[in-house]
Amino acid sequence: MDPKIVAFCCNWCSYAGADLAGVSRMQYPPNVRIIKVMCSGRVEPSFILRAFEVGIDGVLITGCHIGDCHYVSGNLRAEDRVKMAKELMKTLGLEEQRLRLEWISASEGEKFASVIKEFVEDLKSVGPNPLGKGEASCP
Amino acid sequence: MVDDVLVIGGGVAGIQASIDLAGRGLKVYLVERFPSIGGKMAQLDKTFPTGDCSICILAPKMMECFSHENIDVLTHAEVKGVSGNAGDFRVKILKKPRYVDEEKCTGCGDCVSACPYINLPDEFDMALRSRGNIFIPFLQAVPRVVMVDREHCVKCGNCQVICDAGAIDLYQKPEEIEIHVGAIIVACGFDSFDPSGIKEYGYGRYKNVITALEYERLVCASGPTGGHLDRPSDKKTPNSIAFIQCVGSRDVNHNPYCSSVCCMHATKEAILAKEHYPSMENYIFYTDMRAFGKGFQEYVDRAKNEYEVRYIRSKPGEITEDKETKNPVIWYDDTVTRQVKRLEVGLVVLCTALVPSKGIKELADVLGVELDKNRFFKIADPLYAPLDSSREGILVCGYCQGPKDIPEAVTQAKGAAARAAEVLACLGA
Amino acid sequence: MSLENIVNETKAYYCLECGKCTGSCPISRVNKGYSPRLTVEKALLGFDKELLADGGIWSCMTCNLCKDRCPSNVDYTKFIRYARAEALKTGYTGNCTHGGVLSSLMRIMGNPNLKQDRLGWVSDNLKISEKGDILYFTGCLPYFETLFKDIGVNSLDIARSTVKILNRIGIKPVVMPDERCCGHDLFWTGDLENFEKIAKLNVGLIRGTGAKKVIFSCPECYRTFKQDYSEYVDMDFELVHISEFLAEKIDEGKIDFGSLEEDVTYQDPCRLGRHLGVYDPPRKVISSIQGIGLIEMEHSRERSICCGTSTWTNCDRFSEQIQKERLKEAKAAADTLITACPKCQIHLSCAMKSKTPIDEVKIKDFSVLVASAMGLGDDP
Amino acid sequence: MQASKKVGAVIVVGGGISGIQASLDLADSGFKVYLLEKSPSIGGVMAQLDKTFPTGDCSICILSPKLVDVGTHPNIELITNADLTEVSGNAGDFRVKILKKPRYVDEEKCTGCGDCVSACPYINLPDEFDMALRSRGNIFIPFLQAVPRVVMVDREHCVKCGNCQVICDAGAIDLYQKPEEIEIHVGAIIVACGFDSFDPSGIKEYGYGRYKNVITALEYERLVCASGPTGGHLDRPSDKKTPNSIAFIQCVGSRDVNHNPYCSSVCCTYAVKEAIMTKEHDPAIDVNIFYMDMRTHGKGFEEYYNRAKEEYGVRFTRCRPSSVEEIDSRKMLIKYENEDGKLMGDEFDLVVLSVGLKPPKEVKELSEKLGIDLNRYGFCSTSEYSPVETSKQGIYVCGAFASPKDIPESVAQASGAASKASSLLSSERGTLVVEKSYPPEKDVVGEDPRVGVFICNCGVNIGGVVDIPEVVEYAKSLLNVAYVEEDTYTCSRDAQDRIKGAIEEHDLNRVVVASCTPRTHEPLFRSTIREAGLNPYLFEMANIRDQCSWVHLHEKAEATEKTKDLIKMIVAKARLLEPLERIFVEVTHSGLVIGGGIAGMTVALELANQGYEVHLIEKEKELGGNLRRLYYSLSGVSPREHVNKLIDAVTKNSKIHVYTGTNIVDVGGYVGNFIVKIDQDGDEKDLASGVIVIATGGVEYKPEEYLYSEDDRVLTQLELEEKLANNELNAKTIVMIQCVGSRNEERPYCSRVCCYDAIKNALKIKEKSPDANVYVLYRDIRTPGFTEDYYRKARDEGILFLRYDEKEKPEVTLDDGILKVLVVDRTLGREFLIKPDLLVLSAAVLSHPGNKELSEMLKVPLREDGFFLEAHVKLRPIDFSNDGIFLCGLAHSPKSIDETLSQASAAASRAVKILSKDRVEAEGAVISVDEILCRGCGRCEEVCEYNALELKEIEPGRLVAQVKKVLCKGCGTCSVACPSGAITLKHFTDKQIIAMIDAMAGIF
Repeated sequence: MDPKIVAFCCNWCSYAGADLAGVSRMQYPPNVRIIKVMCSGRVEPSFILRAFEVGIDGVLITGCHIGDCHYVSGNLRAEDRVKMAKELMKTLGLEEQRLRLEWISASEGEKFASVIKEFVEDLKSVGPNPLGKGEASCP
Repeated sequence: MVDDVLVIGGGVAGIQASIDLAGRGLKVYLVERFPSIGGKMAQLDKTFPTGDCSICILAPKMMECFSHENIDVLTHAEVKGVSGNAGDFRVKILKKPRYVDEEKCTGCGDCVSACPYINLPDEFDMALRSRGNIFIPFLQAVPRVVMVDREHCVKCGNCQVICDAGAIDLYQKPEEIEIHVGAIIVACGFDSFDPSGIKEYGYGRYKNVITALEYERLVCASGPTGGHLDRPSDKKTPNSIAFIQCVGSRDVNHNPYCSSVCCMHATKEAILAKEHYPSMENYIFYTDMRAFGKGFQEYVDRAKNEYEVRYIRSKPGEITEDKETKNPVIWYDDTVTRQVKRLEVGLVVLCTALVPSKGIKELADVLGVELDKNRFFKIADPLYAPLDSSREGILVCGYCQGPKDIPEAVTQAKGAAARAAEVLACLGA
Repeated sequence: MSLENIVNETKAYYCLECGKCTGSCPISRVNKGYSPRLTVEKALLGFDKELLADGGIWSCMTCNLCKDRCPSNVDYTKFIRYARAEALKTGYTGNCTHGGVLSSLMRIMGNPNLKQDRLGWVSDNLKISEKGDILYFTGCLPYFETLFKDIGVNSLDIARSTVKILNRIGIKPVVMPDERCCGHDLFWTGDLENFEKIAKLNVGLIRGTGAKKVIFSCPECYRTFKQDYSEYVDMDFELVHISEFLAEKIDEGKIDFGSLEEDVTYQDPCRLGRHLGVYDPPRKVISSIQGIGLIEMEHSRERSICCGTSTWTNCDRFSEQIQKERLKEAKAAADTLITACPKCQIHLSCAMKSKTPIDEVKIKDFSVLVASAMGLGDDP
Repeated sequence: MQASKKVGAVIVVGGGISGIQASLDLADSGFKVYLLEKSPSIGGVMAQLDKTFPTGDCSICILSPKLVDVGTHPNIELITNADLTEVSGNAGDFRVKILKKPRYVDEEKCTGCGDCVSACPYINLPDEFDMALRSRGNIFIPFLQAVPRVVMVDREHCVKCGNCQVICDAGAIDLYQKPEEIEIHVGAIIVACGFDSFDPSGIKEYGYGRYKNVITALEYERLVCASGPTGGHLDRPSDKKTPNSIAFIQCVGSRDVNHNPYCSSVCCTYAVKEAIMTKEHDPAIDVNIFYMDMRTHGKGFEEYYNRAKEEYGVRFTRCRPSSVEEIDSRKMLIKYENEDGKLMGDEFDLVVLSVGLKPPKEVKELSEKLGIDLNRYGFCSTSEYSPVETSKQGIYVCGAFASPKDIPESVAQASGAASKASSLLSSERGTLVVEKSYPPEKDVVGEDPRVGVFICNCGVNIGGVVDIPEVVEYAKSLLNVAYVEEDTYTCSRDAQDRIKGAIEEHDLNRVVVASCTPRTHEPLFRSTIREAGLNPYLFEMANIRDQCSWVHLHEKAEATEKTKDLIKMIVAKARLLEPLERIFVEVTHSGLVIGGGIAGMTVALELANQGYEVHLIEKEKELGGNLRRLYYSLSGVSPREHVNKLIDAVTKNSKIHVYTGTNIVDVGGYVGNFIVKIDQDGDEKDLASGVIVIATGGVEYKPEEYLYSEDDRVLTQLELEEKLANNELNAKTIVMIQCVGSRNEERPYCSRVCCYDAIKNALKIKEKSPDANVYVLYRDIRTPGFTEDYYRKARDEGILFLRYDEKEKPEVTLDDGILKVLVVDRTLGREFLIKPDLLVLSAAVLSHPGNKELSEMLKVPLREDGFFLEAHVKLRPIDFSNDGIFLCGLAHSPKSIDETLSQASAAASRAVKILSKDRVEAEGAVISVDEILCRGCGRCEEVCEYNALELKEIEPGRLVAQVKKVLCKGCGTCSVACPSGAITLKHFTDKQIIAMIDAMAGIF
């Protein structure tokens, strides 16, 4: 079963990078669904856990390079939160590679494509989300 | 078949029943646990709704009862056994030693002032003052005979020396006697519920939180403060009092029944407090204002309008204390304005429930009668035999068979007396 | 369960509207908009929709103050729990704190095919075993450590201290590698479906270790096992809180708690105190430490005030006011406050970070206090 | 002589970064702008750069938002692929004739989908944008992010095979399109036609054009650029292999009397940048820069140069290579004379020539048409004190066409020119601009969501991959979806009308468009649904082209499934969308300038000229600042005189309220509504202003080294100038030491003005006493641009320049009264002892000590060296991230007088952009704080970079976070930091995002 990936892309850099990959017709696997957020600093640890809870195999968070953040320090906050999320995942027994944080600028379309390809391969080797098709009942 | 009657409990009901029976020419034995008759009514300051001084209207009856030739008053005594059945009961009575010869003691009280150890809590005054090892139960005690608290008495002998009548005998022995009666009337009254179990109200932790009965003693002229409302913490007169109803009553965790008298009692005390101290602010926290007796509602209306007593429909959640002023602070949900409020007052009076007196279970077993689920005496039939217990020949009246106020208790006492006479008459025929 | 059944189940119809519950409720005292009495009133008069949509039902701390004091014995706490389950079905929830990461974690732990790796904190000098009579249930401590170390609370110290104490008295407790959250918050926010899964999972795991007695350091786990699991799964092992276990040991004379020169005061956790009636064992253990001064707060034992927030929902300005009030009361008693529940420690420590002037109180967990008094040191 | 009736419009010639910035400033200040660009797309040379220095930002990332702004601005009319033919009239009323060269494509119809480009069979023409490193077809898009995004036909080579016409559904291609002449009527002209880079083939010895592996710096940029011909792989032209050693040769065509004697100012720093990019790409590559003087004088450039040396290991060799030869067609041999005079020959795989800047080739006729003078180098002639004014009134200049400069200076000059034009035409402000009006908004609160889904085929781009009909059926099955429509081009004009119709007909209260990227098309669709009476925030886009069909061309089934998922996720979010009200803030129409030096006074005058009240605050007792101590300037006019002229203009101007001897006590409020509390010797006053401009200037460093305070024969340059002015100089031998206190550990920056002052004073000394011996001990002589002439003049006058190494500083000793200076001359490598009568130290320029306190009050950041930190080094040099506060002059960093003046008028222009409006609109999707849930823990305040959140004590002992919606930028970081969930970021709430995650996982 193909791994399913949800990607949180920041509007100013990585979302534009993804667009550029499209404009340049760089092909990458269709496993990813992109959710646009204004800044990587907007991604809550609960979004990451919710994704795994409902059976998604991989979470990708992309933001501007350090120092490039449109909101100055949003990406630094994202780093702290991903660090915490990884600690929780480690205790939960979820493989750490299921969560990735990448800095992708608006002109790095190719990097975006290669990150997706790499991530899909990683997830294939790690296997499907052990939590299976989540049946969480309440929001 | 014997015409004599045993009356257990020397409160107002017991006294009234004895007087009525004696009036009919019947021989009455009146057994009272406490060294004096008078019961709880003696401890009250005033009675509602008239506001008469309680002891004033009780003392004459006590004297009449004590001095009646047909009535043998056995104080400081307990019923130990009953055998036989209606018309022919054999009753064992244990007369516990007073260590004072009732005959000789004139009640002059010299011995009381001679006793050097004044550090025991005075039961009558709800431990608001202390008494010596030898003491008179209360001023108007009947019989007006002192009693020695042998347990704490160190036998220094001062009282013996002082007593001209030579009435004090520290080695007096208990005496068991047996009497033969045709009918028994039980009127052993009630006790006041101990609210320390309700931790949230802080009784026992905060000095200025007292029970209704303690309040009675405080404001009673013969009480520990000579009638001055001096609150326990700093002996000053508070400028506001809050009476809290249903403490332990209408509460399934304590006593599910309604004690019937507290609402009126609080209103009475509030009015009297206003009379004594015109600037006093009085609050009554109630759930339902139960002024159902004759003249009661008007009494409550007067309290509201003339005496500015403020009635708050709420049962407080918690009482804390202001550390400096020691003023109790009441946290309550005013169910009319639907707001949680805080009220600081000088004194809090907990109108506690009135519960069956201690030892009622043992007495019931001795008498072979049953108790109801609230541990009052079970009555045979509320409509047709409201005064008969579950055993023929034994009658119950007053608070010990269910909550009621004084007029009802007296009415039932007279009823019980008549019923006893009727029983004897039927058996006799 | 419709609101009508809830009223019957909890005997809410006995309510005399005397107001004693609202008068006692710490939330109502600060939050004018919340009143247990009016909530029951709405249920009685059939305002179902309005009640289920009212966010207030998620502010209740389920601390049992009102339930214990209600003259008509209305079980308001159970009433709230049922109301929340019903509200959840119609799509209403409370305001989840921390972005809802906690409830997400718990639901994940309800998933049978999860394989956790949660024993990272067990260093070499902590002796635990796979099988055995005595089992120590650690609940969510590893996750709390990750989430709350930034406010200076190391929840795993509780686990380490507890194991050290047990080791000291010769016990190598079983600590399960894949133990799940006890599901307390799922139960109390009405997610019974996931709660049932977690209950069965946990009991199955415990049975697998052959444990006869399960020791809890967290009162919420203790109460959940003791009172809420039985409806879903039966258990053939004893349940005991660490304070009770140590108190027994004092009677058997088996334990010496060393000494500690410090004045402390004790916060009764609602679940341990009012819910389970365990007041004395913790006090007994604490006061058996030589040199320690245990001073009671104004509100303690049955009158103890809750730490302000429950089930990670509606942690708002009112909870903060309650917490600050509680810290002031603790400060008046002593400089150190002993908590016996990881959540009390977290919530009160967080309140201390408030920007408004606050009473500085050292907050220390019960097991950590005992371990340090016994000189078991704080090396991990 | 002013024209009778002024016109409230301006034409900007040249669509590079300067032209773009000038157009945006003017269009936002109430003027109609015509932006004329000769090539098919605006963007200029900056669009061709990969990265920019000194931050290493990706150039197109920071440029394309500005391109989109210009492309969608209602008051800017873009005229591309057109030339200016004739200009008549004068200041305030010009008539300009323009020849629109044919594109052979109808700009209205073309959607830039690019189908025609792939259909054209002839792909063999050199792509100009990619410096001919790749080839393009006859029909092409200039570059990926081109604005306007319209194709162009290279009619010359086109064989009219018709493939493109067939494929183009929009029918936009018209191969017989005719050129068209139009005439426009404007009040002012701004010339920003940029520069051409020097063609090095003329320098035969470097072999450009002969050897494949000798390329220019701009070609190198395209090579390393990710969207370039090699996709960012550094493949050298000859064998497409990655070189493992590269040489950069500086001053190719600059500082060379045979080509261009001036210094092109930017090549040193861009060489360092390209070296760093290479090292970041692959640290193993050996990079060597051959230079004469490392002129990294701009803000942050010296630290950038040091990092290249120390961190990246770039090698720097001081010499000018004599020749470049290719040996056995693999290696390039560079011959040069090293410092010790030995002839060296190093081999490299690639040689990059740092070519200089020269005026554009057609500038000759352009200047004649405009009637403006050029200077001797063919650049536009300007003066030191009016850097943006040309010789003709009403025509202004900015950018590299005025003089070679880098991007931040060009941007500043562009705003400066805009400000001059705005002053000229301030009476006509707002006359020709159009303000879009919309119908009243429908109230949708409480209604059940009724979502309209519009799915785009984008011609073949989406439809060719995704099975659109299947997706349409699927969309219809989704909960709350009331209407689904499929279009070939949802972004086309007619599709907008269909959307508005559908909203009416089906009473839709949410709209979802599944098409391309919201980054370019969201504003368009939002204004469409606003025209149908829907709040613009009830709209979301699903990116099913750039992030789906285009990237899964060969996986049609998966792409279709993915499209369904993406639409399902966006509909899940749409259900929870709420209407957001747009926040407007009233503007106080007055400005406040801090600092009464030349910068502050210039800003004050420009604002006053445009009719605004100005409060000018000066700490000292009188105005003038540092320039009062400067008597001479190399361009002739004395700074002192110019400052005095400014002082009396300021004092006479009724609109300028001067407060001397005054300190700022406190600053409150926000953009449009600042309240500044000032203290004028004792009495405090509150001043209201819409904007604040910081012009606090700098101070001279009092040297601790070289016995400065121990001997009165040791002076600083300013003290020397004072002596020269009062003719008190009677010294025979004078030694000057450069870089005193600059470019060291403590102050790693270059103070920029000391080389200029040293040469000026040295020339003045020679003028007063020709036989004096003047020695200048220097590390690098930094006289960028045309000031290079004075450096040559100084050498001409016999002033001796000795270069010392940073590690072997000159030693100044005093034995029995004789001052001795011992220096090791790097060129000869020998010690040199001089006994000067006078020792002059070129002391550093320090930031003003008051900056620290001021920065705290204004809540704007400082760099460690105390100069202010602007919003963006490159494109927003005089702005801060907080709106309404601007910066100019030495407070920004050490700079020359003309740069200060450009920045000053630029600050004025940015200020007018706000002051010219009655209301300033703020971002709608901002945060809201639930005051019940907020516990006042302050964690949000800590993470907010814009001070949009502040803890307020609304009741005693109770703090609550309150948001100033105007300042909130909507990043949402605080809502994650908030533990109690009190903060919601509108339009990106937790519930909305969780709903998208659940939708993706098929939960509901």
